[in-house]
Amino acid sequence: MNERAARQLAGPGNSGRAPLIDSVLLVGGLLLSWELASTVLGIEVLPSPWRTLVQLRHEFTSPDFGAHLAETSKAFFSALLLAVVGGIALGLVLGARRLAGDVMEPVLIALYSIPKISLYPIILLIFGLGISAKIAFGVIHGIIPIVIFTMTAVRNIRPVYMRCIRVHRLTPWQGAWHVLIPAAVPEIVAGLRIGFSLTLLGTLLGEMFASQRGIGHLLMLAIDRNNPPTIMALALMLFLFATAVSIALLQWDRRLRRGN
Amino acid sequence: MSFRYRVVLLRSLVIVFSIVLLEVASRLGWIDPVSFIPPSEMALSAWRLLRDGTYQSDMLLTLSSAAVSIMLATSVGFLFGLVLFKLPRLRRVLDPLLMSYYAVPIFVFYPMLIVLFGLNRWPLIVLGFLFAIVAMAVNTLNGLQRVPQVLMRTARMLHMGRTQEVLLITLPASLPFVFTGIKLAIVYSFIAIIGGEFLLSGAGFGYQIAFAYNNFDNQTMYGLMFLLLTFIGVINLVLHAVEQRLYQRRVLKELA
Amino acid sequence: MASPLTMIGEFPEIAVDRKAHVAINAATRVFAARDGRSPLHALGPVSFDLRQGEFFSVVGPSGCGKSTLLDLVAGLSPATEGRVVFEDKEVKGEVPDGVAVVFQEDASFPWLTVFDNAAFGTRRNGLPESEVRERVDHALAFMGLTDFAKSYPAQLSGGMRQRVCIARAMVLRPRLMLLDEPFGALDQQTRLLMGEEMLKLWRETGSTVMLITHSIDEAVLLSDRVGIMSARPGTFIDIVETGWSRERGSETAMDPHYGALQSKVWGLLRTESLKAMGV
Amino acid sequence: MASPLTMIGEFPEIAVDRKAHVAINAATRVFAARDGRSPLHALGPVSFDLRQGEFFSVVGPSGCGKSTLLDLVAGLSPATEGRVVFEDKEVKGEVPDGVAVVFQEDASFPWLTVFDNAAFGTRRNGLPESEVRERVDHALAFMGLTDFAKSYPAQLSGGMRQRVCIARAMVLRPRLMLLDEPFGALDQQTRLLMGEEMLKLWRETGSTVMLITHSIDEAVLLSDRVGIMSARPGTFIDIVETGWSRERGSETAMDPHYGALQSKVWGLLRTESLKAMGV
Amino acid sequence: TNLTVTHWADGMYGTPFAVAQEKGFFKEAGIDVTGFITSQGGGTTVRNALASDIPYGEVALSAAIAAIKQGVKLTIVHGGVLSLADNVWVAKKDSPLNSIMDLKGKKLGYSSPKSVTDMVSTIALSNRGILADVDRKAVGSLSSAYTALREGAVDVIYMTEPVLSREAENIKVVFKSGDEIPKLTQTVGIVRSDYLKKNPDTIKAIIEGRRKGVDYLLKNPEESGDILAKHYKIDPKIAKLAINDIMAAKGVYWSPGRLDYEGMNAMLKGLVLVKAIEEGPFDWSAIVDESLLPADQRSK
Ligand SMILES: Nc1ncnc2c1ncn2[C@@H]1O[C@H](COP(=O)(O)OP(=O)(O)OP(=O)(O)O)[C@@H](O)[C@H]1O
Ligand SMILES: Nc1ncnc2c1ncn2[C@@H]1O[C@H](COP(=O)(O)OP(=O)(O)OP(=O)(O)O)[C@@H](O)[C@H]1O
Ligand SMILES: O=[N+]([O-])[O-]
Ligand SMILES: [Mg+2]
Ligand SMILES: [Mg+2]
Repeated sequence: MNERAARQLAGPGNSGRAPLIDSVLLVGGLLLSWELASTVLGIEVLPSPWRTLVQLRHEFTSPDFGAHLAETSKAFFSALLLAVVGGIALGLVLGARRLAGDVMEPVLIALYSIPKISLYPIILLIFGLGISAKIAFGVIHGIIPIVIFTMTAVRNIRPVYMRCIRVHRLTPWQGAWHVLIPAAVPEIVAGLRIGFSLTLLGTLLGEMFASQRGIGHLLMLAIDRNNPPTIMALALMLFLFATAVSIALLQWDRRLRRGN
Repeated sequence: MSFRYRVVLLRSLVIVFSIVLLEVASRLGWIDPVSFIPPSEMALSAWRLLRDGTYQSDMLLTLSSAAVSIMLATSVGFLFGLVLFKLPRLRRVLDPLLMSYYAVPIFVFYPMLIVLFGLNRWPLIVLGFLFAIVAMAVNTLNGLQRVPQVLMRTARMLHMGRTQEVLLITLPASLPFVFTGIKLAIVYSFIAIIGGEFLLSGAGFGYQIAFAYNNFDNQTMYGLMFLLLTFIGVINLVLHAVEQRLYQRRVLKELA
Repeated sequence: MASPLTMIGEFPEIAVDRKAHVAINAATRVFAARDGRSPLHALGPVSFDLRQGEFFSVVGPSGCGKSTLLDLVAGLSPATEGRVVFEDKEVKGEVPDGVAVVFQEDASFPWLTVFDNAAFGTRRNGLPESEVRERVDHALAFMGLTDFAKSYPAQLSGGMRQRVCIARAMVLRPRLMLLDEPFGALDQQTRLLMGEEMLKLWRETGSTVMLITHSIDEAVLLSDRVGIMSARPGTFIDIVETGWSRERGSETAMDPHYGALQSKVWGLLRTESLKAMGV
Repeated sequence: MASPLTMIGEFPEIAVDRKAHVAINAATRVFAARDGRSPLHALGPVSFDLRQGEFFSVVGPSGCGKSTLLDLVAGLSPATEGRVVFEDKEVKGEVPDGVAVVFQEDASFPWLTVFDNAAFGTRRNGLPESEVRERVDHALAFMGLTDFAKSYPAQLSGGMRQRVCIARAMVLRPRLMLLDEPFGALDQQTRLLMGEEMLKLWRETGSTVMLITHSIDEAVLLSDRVGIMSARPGTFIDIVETGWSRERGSETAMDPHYGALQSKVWGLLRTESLKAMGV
Repeated sequence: TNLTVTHWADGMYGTPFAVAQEKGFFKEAGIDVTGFITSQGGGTTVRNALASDIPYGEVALSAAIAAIKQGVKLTIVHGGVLSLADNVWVAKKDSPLNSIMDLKGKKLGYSSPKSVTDMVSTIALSNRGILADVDRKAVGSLSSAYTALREGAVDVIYMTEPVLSREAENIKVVFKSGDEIPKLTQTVGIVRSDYLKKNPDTIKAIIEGRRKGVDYLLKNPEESGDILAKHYKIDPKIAKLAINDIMAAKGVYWSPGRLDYEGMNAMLKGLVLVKAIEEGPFDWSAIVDESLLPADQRSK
């Protein structure tokens, strides 16, 4: 039951490493279709990859871009820290307490499915208009998948490991450190993969609505001023960042699974 | 069995308790009454909005857009999942992208979608579609990967044709997972469409919430939120029930 | 082509003395190279006959090509070289009529009741519903599943699910039954009991049975002949006649001849298993 | 308390003639009622001794309480009534020093290399690293795993992983080894080969071994004595002495006495298995 | 500290603030202003303002009225922008439309229902008696409105400075809101009431600084254009054009502080007209505090 809940939020199973040539082909293909689309739709509607890169460089060198980026980074990493620490802690508790887990699981799934942005006004009313509202918004987007995955990970720890702990007469701390945590980590990392993306999404959405600073705000300004090159440049930057992290987490995940 | 009832009972208690707590907290003024109104008043306001039918057209607009985008996302997403299943090489390279996909707020492409589709509901529908399709594809893929090879061999033993095989074996065998995809597609479509209305559009459920917020109209804002939450809650309940039925036959042993 | 082959491969002493129901002639199977791996010679060349109405078992080390052999006979995959003839027609590309297969893995359909599972094959054949019902009822009764006709597979134990798959095969009234370790997941005692059911079925239907198994007991106890395969690429090292009467059962295990046969088969297999394990 | 019990339960003929290493005295295990289910009497009363240095196997139908018995002896769960004494000390609440357990499920840790898996127990014990290394190297060599010391379990086959778990137990230098169907997942031939490894280990270390198994062959082939359990609540119906010499191996399967012993054990088990299956 | 100004960076309301900060008028008045914040949507800006360190803001009057109606305790302390000089209705360059009367049977795009553009277009068309003949559509923010215009979904849309000056080449002005509705107060200065009671001097300083900004701006439009361009990060030419356009229009745009009750009532009536608020009496005296204004700016 719980494994299913987790899988609903999860990506595809770990399907092994792609050969470099495939990745190159993919990137090439994507660039080519982007270029084509931009030619067909018109460069003022969809800027070409080159134009986007130029714009990205331009954005990077504009004087207060650094401040916006710093603001978003601060909000995002705080949110990520809270979502990860809080999510794992909550997941551990719900995983260890079977009844609590069974009670809360559908509630968590229901919360996950709410269009959270429509509740943003409440967040603003509670947290005010500063960075804390963005952080809170990032957290509520990212924490639920992390909770669910961690809970599942703990529940799926094979009972035989518990018996091993006793056979080797480990103290509870030794047991947790040497057996329980390593056993649960791969699942938790899978949760982090989606938790990461959604936390970033939440933070940016928070900035798009009612904020004066940050990448989300720049995006909203670009939308308001109908500025596709900036939109594409910032979107590309976010996508590259998220993909890089996603690949890194995927590698970590594979390492943890030891070629499983 | 009694365990399951206890769980359901406890869950209801948790939910009721949270609502009562909110009610008491706002009635006693623990939470700022200008920003937050008691749940009972939200319900009352929701009821009034429904009765007066002020927002009927907005709700219908949101619903119809979501319906279109869900249909598109489930059908195209299924095909996409099928393609990924048939092409493991493609699947391997796309793997990291399928996750990072959700990190970019797709709403930012709204202006371009307007140019592409014109100033109507289509840009929003496409937003819903784009947000939902990957979830659908991933779960379809997941389901197809889980169809045991032996069932396919059984089909050949029984001299079944291609169509029969898909209809009578592949589909029922992967249905619980494909259904999970449909469920997520529904949820994600709503998230994107309501989010898009909230941030960008001039009509619909999400827009009206943002508008009420902007106009300090807390009664309307919370009334609309209440309606939205109730609506999403009901959808969730229905989907959960359907899913339980689908899974039930397969997991009876675990539950017994 | 009728094939009363009288000589088989490397083992002239096991010449066929009854009508061949299936004739396998110098069949091999090589899996093509893929993903940078070199081609894999999985089976053969193998030549032997399944006699009309016999109970034939195949034992051999893991990965020696037993399932590959079954696939060839069933027409589920093509021979790379050589040929397979079933009832005078060459088997090629598809499963011939009159052949039923029970796989090692649980192949029951979880979304259908036990009854519908058993009826699945015939329903596709356009048999009248009354005939279907009659056959299914009989098969379920035979397999001791009558009380579970309306249950779903998830409500049954692993052994019972395999019985459902056997019932599904039985309903087809096959003239040749191919069984790939149908009881692989069960413990030894339960396996032997299930083996008795198989014997009952074989006696009742008179069909030819080829059973692939990992268990020497099972092979020795149930079969007319036991084929022992070498490590990959699998070929038959020997084919041992048991000489049991048709009315055998698990009591047969108490026959002293049983222990001797077992020892013999194990002796033949021992080196091959060691090879396959790479010890 | 030393317990040279001389009479055991219902079977006076299997009186202990050597020093008892473990003495189980009228032990029962009842699982408390839970979730509206009534209490479950899983085992006993069981009384028997494990003799110093013997190889003792337990066979019995599924669910008869074999694993429950092992848990009692290992101190992994408490006896509801009766008592278990290991080396003159009552076993209570925790696993005594000198006892190692190998479980039916794969209990290797996928995040550790084969070497670190094997070293796991001793590292926790604060043994000096050089001593650990020496013991682990020896255990891995013994189990034929030296080449895989740096591999991770996921890169090994199921049988090899169980060997890792056995190596992990071995490194502890236990005086009592408890094995719960360690080869449950393997096919019969591989099981027998693994059984030979067990025998080698047993001979080399001189420890007492209790092996739980589903396989009659395995039990008969490997043990000094085979205990046959009834359906739940499990008690010993009989304990059969095999009389093998210490230098036995899988060739023993060719001994005619082997077949006879097997038939005897199977005869004893048959009715119980039928009961347990509810057939 | 930061001050809140609605449409900072994309509207002209912020010009006096930019000038005052640049010229050090705020410092002279005794307050250290380091920057300005804003947000989309009038109500959000009001909330922004009320949540800041100095809960002051120059915000849309419509939003201030909505907030007051919801029981938010705030006080109006000065007038902001008093005319619609920055607000025009435009068509595509090659459009045949030349005046408001040409709109008969055409499509007009305003931002969203109950908004100021909704109200302005309703009043203007009603005054001309052609409201029923024009097909009005909500087209969202300026960028999507502009897209709608280019795609031909509507014939005329609203446009505000400084975008108007930037796009002057590509469009054609059909009519100016200021010509149709001479007096309409767009923005006012507000303060959270409890803060005002405790810190009247701070607010006085802000008003003082802003006033100097307005005075300087009117005297030095060229230099002010450069200052605005620097703060808004736009082309100085465009900023100067925008300021000149506004100064060329009739009436007072940037109030030095004075409140224009006629324009405020016009706003109130308009909001009732588009059903943004309920009909009913509205007592300005309860929510306006003129005591902080320089003596010459108070109403008689
Ligand atoms: N489709 C395939 N492509 C490539 N190699 C294959 C394929 N199917 C099987 N093999 C290989 O062919 C060999 C024989 O496989 P087969 O399944 O016939 O063995 P088996 O005797 O049935 O083994 P087991 O006793 O484990 O079921 C194995 O080495 C296997 O890995
Ligand atoms: N923790 C428990 N709580 C309640 N009942 C239990 C528990 N553990 C085991 N049982 C029950 O006790 C009985 C004996 O279980 P046990 O695992 O000892 O059987 P077994 O002989 O090892 O079976 P198998 O051969 O299948 O491993 C079974 O009916 C089982 O369901
Ligand atoms: O709730 N979301 O807007 O994703
Ligand atoms: Mg096989
Ligand atoms: Mg057990």
